[in-house]
Amino acid sequence: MSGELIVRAEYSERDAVVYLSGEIDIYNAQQFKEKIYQVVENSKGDVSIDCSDLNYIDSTGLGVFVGALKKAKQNNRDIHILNIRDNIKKLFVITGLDKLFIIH
Amino acid sequence: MSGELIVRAEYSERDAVVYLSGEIDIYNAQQFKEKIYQVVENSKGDVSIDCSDLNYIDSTGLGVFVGALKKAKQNNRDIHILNIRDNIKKLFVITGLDKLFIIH
Amino acid sequence: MELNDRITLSLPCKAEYVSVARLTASGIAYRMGFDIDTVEDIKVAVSEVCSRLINVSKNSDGEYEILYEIDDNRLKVTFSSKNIERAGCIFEDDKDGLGVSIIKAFMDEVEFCPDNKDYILSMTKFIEEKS
Amino acid sequence: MELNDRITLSLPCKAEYVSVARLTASGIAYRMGFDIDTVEDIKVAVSEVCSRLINVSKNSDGEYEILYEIDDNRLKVTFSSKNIERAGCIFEDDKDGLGVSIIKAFMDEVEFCPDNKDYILSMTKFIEEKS
Ligand SMILES: Nc1ncnc2c1ncn2[C@@H]1O[C@H](COP(=O)(O)OP(=O)(O)O)[C@@H](O)[C@H]1O
Ligand SMILES: Nc1ncnc2c1ncn2[C@@H]1O[C@H](COP(=O)(O)OP(=O)(O)O)[C@@H](O)[C@H]1O
Repeated sequence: MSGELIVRAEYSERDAVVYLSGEIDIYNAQQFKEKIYQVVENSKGDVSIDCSDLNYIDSTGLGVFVGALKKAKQNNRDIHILNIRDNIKKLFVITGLDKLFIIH
Repeated sequence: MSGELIVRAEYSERDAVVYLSGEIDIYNAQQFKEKIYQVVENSKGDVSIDCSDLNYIDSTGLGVFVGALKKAKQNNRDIHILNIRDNIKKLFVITGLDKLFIIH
Repeated sequence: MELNDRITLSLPCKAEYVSVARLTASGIAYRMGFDIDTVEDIKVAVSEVCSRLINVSKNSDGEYEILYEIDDNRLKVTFSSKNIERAGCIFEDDKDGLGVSIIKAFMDEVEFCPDNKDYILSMTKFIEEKS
Repeated sequence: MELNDRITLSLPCKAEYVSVARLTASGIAYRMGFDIDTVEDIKVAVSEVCSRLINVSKNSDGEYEILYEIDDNRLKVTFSSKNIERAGCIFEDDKDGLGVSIIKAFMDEVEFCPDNKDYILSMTKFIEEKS
């Protein structure tokens, strides 16, 4: 099973990268929100979210992504999404969120 | 998910090797029985069962192993079990079947 | 179209058990022979309904039931609850929400606000004919 | 020891759905925080009871219920059925069988033949205190 969520952040002089691993759903979305908002706040520039090991996200988690983006935009910054899996990409497309985020 | 069972047999001049992959439970034990009995019948010598990719077996499946062993012994042959995973080894030990089979 | 098998899962209205609903949904869809992408879609749709139910239910003592009706050519999933407040139109305040978009995209038929029915929501996925 | 949460899975008495019972059992045990080996043990024990129920029930129209009672320090799993013939002592003819050995080894407490109870079998696993 791959239930639990691990959020790991790396800061550089220019920006920050967040590595997500596991699942994001209503159970841990609040915990995810606190961590990702903190990174957006502390980053010196854009924030990249590496989703290589994210195997599930629900609408609650997607809502946190949107909230984090709004927060970033207030400081003229962007959120980049890296290495997203097909099943999660599909959710971004269906909900139209693929047009808000920079998906690499 | 790793549900379905795949049974593949390779025959040589001397013996036979069966490769199991997936899960064996009450749903497919009958299908497994037919295949493994056939191999025991057709083998020129001992039969080795490679369990590298067997990730689950229930008592119904273990019963088929025992039945196959009885069939083999009638012809003075043995069944060897190869590359068994820890969780399945545990079942052989608990049920005492580890004393009947040659587990490598 | 005759309905054959019924599986019911009853869960507390708590966020920690939505993962259990997902596993059960995957197991059923997989066993029915849906391809792996469709199994994932059904799992996601079921999970969205659970999350929403938990969000609208104020009482964490609540319980809800997920009924799976399994047929040769379709899976019908029906949510109901005896003690969730506001069970009924759970997506009413959130018609354009992310959850609704996902459910609509992933299921073939969805009945969001059943009139005078004793269930909350029902959704169906058909098995594609193999050509 | 107060019982908190209850999850119920109701399944047709058919071999094809035992895998669904296994997934649900794993999901619940995992969420409760059992270590991965114990999750596997609980899954295996649940599956053994399901198989046996299916073997003794002659009618494939039968249904059975698995009730999970979730507590801070233990998981109690109770099997019952309204319409399985010979529900009661399901392992009676098979006291030395492989299934019984496995269930006894993997669960902490098992009540195989409850007297005058309306369930078939009940078994419990305790969460080990982390030291
Ligand atoms: N297609 C979209 N484009 C931009 N923002 C969106 C889109 N869909 C939803 N949002 C925003 O995402 C956030 C969370 O979405 P929401 O609709 O609340 O999802 P939920 O189904 O969880 O209620 C809200 O701030 C909402 O405005
Ligand atoms: N410890 C053991 N040693 C040798 N044979 C065994 C042992 N346990 C079971 N068997 C044999 O394995 C076969 C299937 O076991 P069985 O007890 O019928 O399992 P179950 O009924 O639980 O599926 C039977 O032929 C039985 O005699």
